[in-house]
Amino acid sequence: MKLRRKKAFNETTFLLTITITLFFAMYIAGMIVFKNNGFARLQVFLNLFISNASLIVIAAGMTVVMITGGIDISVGSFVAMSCMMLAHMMERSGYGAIHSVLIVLLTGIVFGFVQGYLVSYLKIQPFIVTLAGMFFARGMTAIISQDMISIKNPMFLSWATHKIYLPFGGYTNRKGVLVIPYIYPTVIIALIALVVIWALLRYTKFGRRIYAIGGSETSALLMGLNVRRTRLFAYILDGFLCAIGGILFCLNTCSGFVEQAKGLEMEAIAGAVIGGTLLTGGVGNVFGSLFGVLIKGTIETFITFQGTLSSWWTRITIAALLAFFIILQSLLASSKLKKRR
Amino acid sequence: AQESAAPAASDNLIVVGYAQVGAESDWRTANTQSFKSTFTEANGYRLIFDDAQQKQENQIKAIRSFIQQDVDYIVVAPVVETGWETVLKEAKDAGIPVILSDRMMDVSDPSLYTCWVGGNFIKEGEDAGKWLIDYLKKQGRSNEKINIVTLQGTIGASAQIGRTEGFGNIVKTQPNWNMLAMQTGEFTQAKGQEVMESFLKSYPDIDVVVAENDNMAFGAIDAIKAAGKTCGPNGDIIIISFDAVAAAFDSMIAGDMNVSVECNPLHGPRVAEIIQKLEKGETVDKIQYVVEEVFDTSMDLPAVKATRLY
Amino acid sequence: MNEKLKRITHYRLFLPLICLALVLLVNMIKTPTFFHLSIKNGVLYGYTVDVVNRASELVILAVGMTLVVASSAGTDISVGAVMAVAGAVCCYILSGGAVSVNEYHAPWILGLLAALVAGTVCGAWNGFLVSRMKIQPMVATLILFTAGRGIAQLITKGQITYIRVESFKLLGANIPGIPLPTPIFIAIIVVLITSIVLKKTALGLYIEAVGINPTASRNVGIKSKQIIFFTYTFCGLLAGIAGMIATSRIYSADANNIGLNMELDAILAVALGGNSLGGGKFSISGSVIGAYTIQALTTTLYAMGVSADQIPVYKAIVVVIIVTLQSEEFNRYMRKFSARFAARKAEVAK
Amino acid sequence: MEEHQHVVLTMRGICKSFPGVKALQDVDFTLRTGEIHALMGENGAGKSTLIKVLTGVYELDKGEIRLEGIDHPIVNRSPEEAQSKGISTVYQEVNLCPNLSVAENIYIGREPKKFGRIDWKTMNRLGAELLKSLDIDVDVTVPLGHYSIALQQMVAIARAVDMSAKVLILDEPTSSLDELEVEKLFTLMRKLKGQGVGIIFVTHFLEQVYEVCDRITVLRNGQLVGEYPVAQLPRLQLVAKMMGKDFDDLASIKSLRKHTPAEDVVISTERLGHSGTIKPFDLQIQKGQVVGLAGLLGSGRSELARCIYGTDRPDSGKLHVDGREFAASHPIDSMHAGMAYLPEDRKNEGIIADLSVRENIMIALQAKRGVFKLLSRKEQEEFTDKYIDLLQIKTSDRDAPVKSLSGGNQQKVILGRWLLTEPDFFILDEPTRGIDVGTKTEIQKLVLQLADQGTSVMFISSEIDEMLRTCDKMEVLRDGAKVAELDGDRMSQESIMASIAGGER
Ligand SMILES: Nc1ncnc2c1ncn2[C@@H]1O[C@H](COP(=O)(O)OP(=O)(O)OP(=O)(O)O)[C@@H](O)[C@H]1O
Ligand SMILES: Nc1ncnc2c1ncn2[C@@H]1O[C@H](COP(=O)(O)OP(=O)(O)OP(=O)(O)O)[C@@H](O)[C@H]1O
Ligand SMILES: [Mg+2]
Ligand SMILES: [Mg+2]
Repeated sequence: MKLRRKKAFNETTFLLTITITLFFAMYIAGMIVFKNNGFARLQVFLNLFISNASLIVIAAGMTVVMITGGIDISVGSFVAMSCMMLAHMMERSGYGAIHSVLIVLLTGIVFGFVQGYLVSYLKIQPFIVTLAGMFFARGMTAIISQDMISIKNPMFLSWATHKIYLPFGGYTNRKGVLVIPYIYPTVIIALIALVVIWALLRYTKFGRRIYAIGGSETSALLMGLNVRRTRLFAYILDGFLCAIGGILFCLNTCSGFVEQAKGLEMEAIAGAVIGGTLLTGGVGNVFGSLFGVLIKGTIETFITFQGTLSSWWTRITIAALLAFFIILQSLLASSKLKKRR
Repeated sequence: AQESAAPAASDNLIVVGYAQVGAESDWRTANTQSFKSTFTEANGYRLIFDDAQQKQENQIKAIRSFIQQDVDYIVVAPVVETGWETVLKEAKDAGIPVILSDRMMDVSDPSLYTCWVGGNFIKEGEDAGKWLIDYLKKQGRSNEKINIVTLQGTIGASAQIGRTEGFGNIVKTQPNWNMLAMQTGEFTQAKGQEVMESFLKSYPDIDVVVAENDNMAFGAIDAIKAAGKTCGPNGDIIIISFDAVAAAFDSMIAGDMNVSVECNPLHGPRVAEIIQKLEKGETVDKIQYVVEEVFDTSMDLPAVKATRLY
Repeated sequence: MNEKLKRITHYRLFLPLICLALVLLVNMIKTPTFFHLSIKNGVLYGYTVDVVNRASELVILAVGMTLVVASSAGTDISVGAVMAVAGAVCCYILSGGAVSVNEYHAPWILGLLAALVAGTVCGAWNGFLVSRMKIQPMVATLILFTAGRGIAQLITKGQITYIRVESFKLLGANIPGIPLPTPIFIAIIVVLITSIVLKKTALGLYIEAVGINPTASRNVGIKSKQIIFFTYTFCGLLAGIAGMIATSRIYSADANNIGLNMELDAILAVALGGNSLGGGKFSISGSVIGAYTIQALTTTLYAMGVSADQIPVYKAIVVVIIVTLQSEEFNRYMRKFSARFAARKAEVAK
Repeated sequence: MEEHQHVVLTMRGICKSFPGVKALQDVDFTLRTGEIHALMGENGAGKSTLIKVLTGVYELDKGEIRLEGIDHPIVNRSPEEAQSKGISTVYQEVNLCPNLSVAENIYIGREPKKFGRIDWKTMNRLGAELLKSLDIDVDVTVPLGHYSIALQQMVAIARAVDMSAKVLILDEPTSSLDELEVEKLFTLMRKLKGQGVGIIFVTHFLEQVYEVCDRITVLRNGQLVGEYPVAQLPRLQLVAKMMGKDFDDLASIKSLRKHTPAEDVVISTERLGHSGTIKPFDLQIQKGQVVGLAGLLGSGRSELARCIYGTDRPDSGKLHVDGREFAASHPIDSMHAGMAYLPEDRKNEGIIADLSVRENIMIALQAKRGVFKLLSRKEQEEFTDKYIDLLQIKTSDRDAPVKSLSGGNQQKVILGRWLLTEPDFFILDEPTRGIDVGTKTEIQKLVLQLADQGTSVMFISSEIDEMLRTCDKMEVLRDGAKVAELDGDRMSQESIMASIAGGER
């Protein structure tokens, strides 16, 4: 039969294109507006990655669970718990850096397993499970220690402060010091994790099942996919990524305390959504989330470069830019969809 | 690196990047205001202000951004004491001196920052304790058993740690003082009230409430009144508080609060002084306390309040 | 007898009620004074009064949140921030912009109305984004979640604005001569009015229909977008009311702390009440019970002297236990398990 | 032939009950290799339930299932397990993932791999080839949700067929297909049969049963009526067995019509169009007239209906209702103008799954009355009972959630919903899809009754017979444009087919 088909295009790719285009538009706008303040320097761009390395990994994990139609709001607290564990183990309990890191990774897997079990096998709503997870991890952080612990473990610090210099883009600042662009190992780890997750989602059965159950859980079940196990693994993967994220976060801040990483979950969710992931599941891409995070980072960089905003204006401006972006994205998407109809 | 400081930018202003915690309290707002009114173009400065919304990550980002913006000095009021190694090293590598305000930083290498300006929380706590000794002596209750409860600040905050420790130092010297309970009221009035309500039900005879900031004290006062008790100089319960913001003076004048130990937020001028010295190439003291007083109801409070800026 | 028991256990609110009872039972054992009531200054006084009193804002928010969840299968995470905005607007009007006043600069009712309008406007903005712009609820409300406290601070210029007038405290404390705190009554009134409206009109049905299947609802003539818009606006209004209570309790606008983290508790209350966060069928009474359960838990932990920043751990454990007990899947496992157990026992008996 | 057929699947004493309903009681079923076995029964007889018990979607309460080559009774705990044992299924409602590409939907769970990773190229190529062999030419890389239900149904079939199982189950696969596609499906089924696959086939089209099936098992009210070779069970008897009573033949329906339509035009369109789907269209419907829309899949029949009703907004032309120009901004406007619309996509646009039967029935009338005039509980129950009775809706309770009803009964609920609003103009898009013969006749009668009472009806169906029986006038569509308007004697199977096929007329 001859079939008339609605114009071939794919929401995911489309939203991703919007996001990437808007990101570059925004960044270039920043270079023009703040051209006298050094916004165009390579290091400013690299700082986006340095400061957001952990968020990139966490947003990737968030993307995975969001594709299944779930959500994980425990990530911020979990990061705090990871940092506290690292700090406490290395500074108070005499563990080595490597052991501590491995234990945190394991904890991430266990944490993901428990949350995943509750979500997939007991069918409790993800929001509630991870809300409990959020409370639990934050409270546990306080139970481990109510102090602020600085990490002074030499090995850990050497990881944290090991600059990897780039061979180009250096400049001399006003103090006459030659500043050479650099990144930290955290950035490389984050990017590797991102690529691995991307490949996992695209090229493995597990990855495709995640999309399938997000698209329609009943259908996936009736098509003979093991929905529960897939979802469980998605949360385990998320837990593992959160642990990596926690470690990267700790490499950036080198300390543990109760209030750490508050609200990180919202940043991760915002990053994923701006990157074109649907909270309803089935649609999403980790690279989208990467750009979502970078967009948020760029907005924040604008604010620091602006440099005169008071606290309230900072919040309002961030929200306004966020609103602008979300609404623009929604308008573009819906006008495109209309054309399709 | 300070000698090599290049002459200021074309407009000859000294560029200062200030990474503030947020605007979580009146104290903080007064502190910000102090910086904004000191580092004006008229005074020869350009201030780049960044508000971290109470998040350390944001402050780290801000410091990195200051480095890229080629500021002459970085001033940080750290959200927390820990975790600054990496980014301070970046500032040092770029040759930019860092001045700390309000809270300390816990770093392995003290040369990472130039100096620190702030109040002495432990001393504040001790001052409060000493005030109580005097006050009880005046009332002739020195040998009575005194039951105390403490509304702590947000656990882990420097102010909470310092004030708890300072007051604790005095408690240890007074065998007749009995610390019934300590619970955090998270520096807010509402939580202070809620926790105080709970204290009042569990402990029928409380003599002294130590609230680690004024807001929690206000909440505690409300809870006490609601429970049918009285507080203040003429009441059943003695209220000791910290910060001495304007509202605390109102409360003392109204006879609800006994004492408030000042925590001076006006760090701006002090930091400006330091920067001037550094510009001239002089060395500065590593630790610089700001002056702090104790205000209680025995003073002419309306007159004192009129002279205060916050 | 057995039939009757079954009927009771199948009653929708059975589990939420059991949970509340359990929390209270723990109290009875752990803190014997928990149920003591006494009269002080003509006012009822005791832990239980505190629970009911302190839960008022949460109850009010939970009502609005229930409707939002039911109609849009999404949550409004901005309610806490909206409370702060409402409080700030009110205090700004009443103080005329000063930091602390001892008398009103404008009639009290004007401040109240302004606060409610502010809440409603915020809700309408969320509703607009969700219903018209088709933005996912959590993301749409993320905007006000981020901006709300900023707006509130902008209004109060970053300072805590005090209204030191006795009558201002009435909304959050006791009206002289009435033995219970005012918030309790406000919460009851909100719950009653909402339930009556939902019962006496088709609104409840519409909300459920839209939450379950917006396309089909549209086809049968329900204006899905309007309904969703309405629930968000109403949720905003209720957040405004809750904000007024919270403000009145501390007779000041504290932009940073009013309603802090309340959104999470409100969502939790909805879920503990046995409502699905996936939209559709809902029960207001369930959410209300959920809200009281959460507050009872918090007060209990305070009474037991648990440190505030460790409280979340216990809260998490209790929440997980409660939702697990409520989960159908879990009950299925249990039934299967007990059937197998019975079978084995029968075998052994043979 | 019978001799070298052996049994591939037996089900013995199968019981399954849901709260309030005994969906299956002691049902036996036997499937042999290389046979097409029809599973017949009225709506709610338990056909889908039997299948779902077999494939592990539902847990069975009692009974025994045996599969060839396994020497102990099997229990499938999940569709995954059933699939791994060689049972592949197309379920009643299209059950695929709309967000995945067409090719993925076919291959998910068994993707072709290369170097341990999914080989997209091969998958897309295989998918395209497979669909090509069914004569379907689509872009397999596009998300499935972009295609019509019919196409989705074909993809689901392709998926099940391609898994080349021992047992293939097709639960009403033909309900949304047109005749050409049904033919293609049958060719395919015969081929598989030749390869020795046992096929279970559920349908409400009796002709189809007699065309392809070898054996029939009849269920009634969850109980087994019997198993018969097709040759020994003539049509009328089959229907009698399904319904448990004798059945008056379909052919006589048209004679029920008493009145001819009045002259006054109720609905007329003037070059009504919607870019991309329907070209400017002129149509007139008189009071009490039944107008049929004929055409192939995707010819734009549903689109036209949607434009008239106002779920989609036409972007050119005019619509007149009772002579006055009318533009609906929301379906509620159309409802106030006296329209009613039964959509073709029951699952997504019709039922409100979690609401009860009662609420689903009363909701349209309620919406018409407005939010403040709530129907009293008593009225609601009266109305509900009336339509449960009138349409013989099988439900345990008027307050049972509508999602617990069988597919056909859900359709009746929606029908009842609209009848309750007493419309002047009723748009029925595939109203008989998934409905058993008995009820089908009832619905056809109902349509004629409505017309007699002065209601105008727009009737869309893939079954030309059915339309011939009920319609006064037929509009034939092709590619969104009207190619013929037939009435009276010019209306016949041949003339319609000819118009659809595109002969010059
Ligand atoms: N999940 C369920 N919960 C409760 N009752 C159910 C459920 N599924 C089916 N039923 C009931 O079981 C009976 C048999 O339904 P089933 O879907 O098997 O019918 P069917 O023969 O496939 O009908 P149709 O031809 O309409 O598809 C019906 O009365 C239906 O209401
Ligand atoms: N095979 C197809 N491929 C892509 N899009 C299609 C296909 N068939 C229909 N559509 C689209 O689906 C929508 C519905 O078509 P429509 O339902 O009006 O046709 P129809 O004649 O009613 O067919 P059906 O018998 O499937 O109901 C239209 O937007 C049409 O463009
Ligand atoms: Mg069926
Ligand atoms: Mg159609």
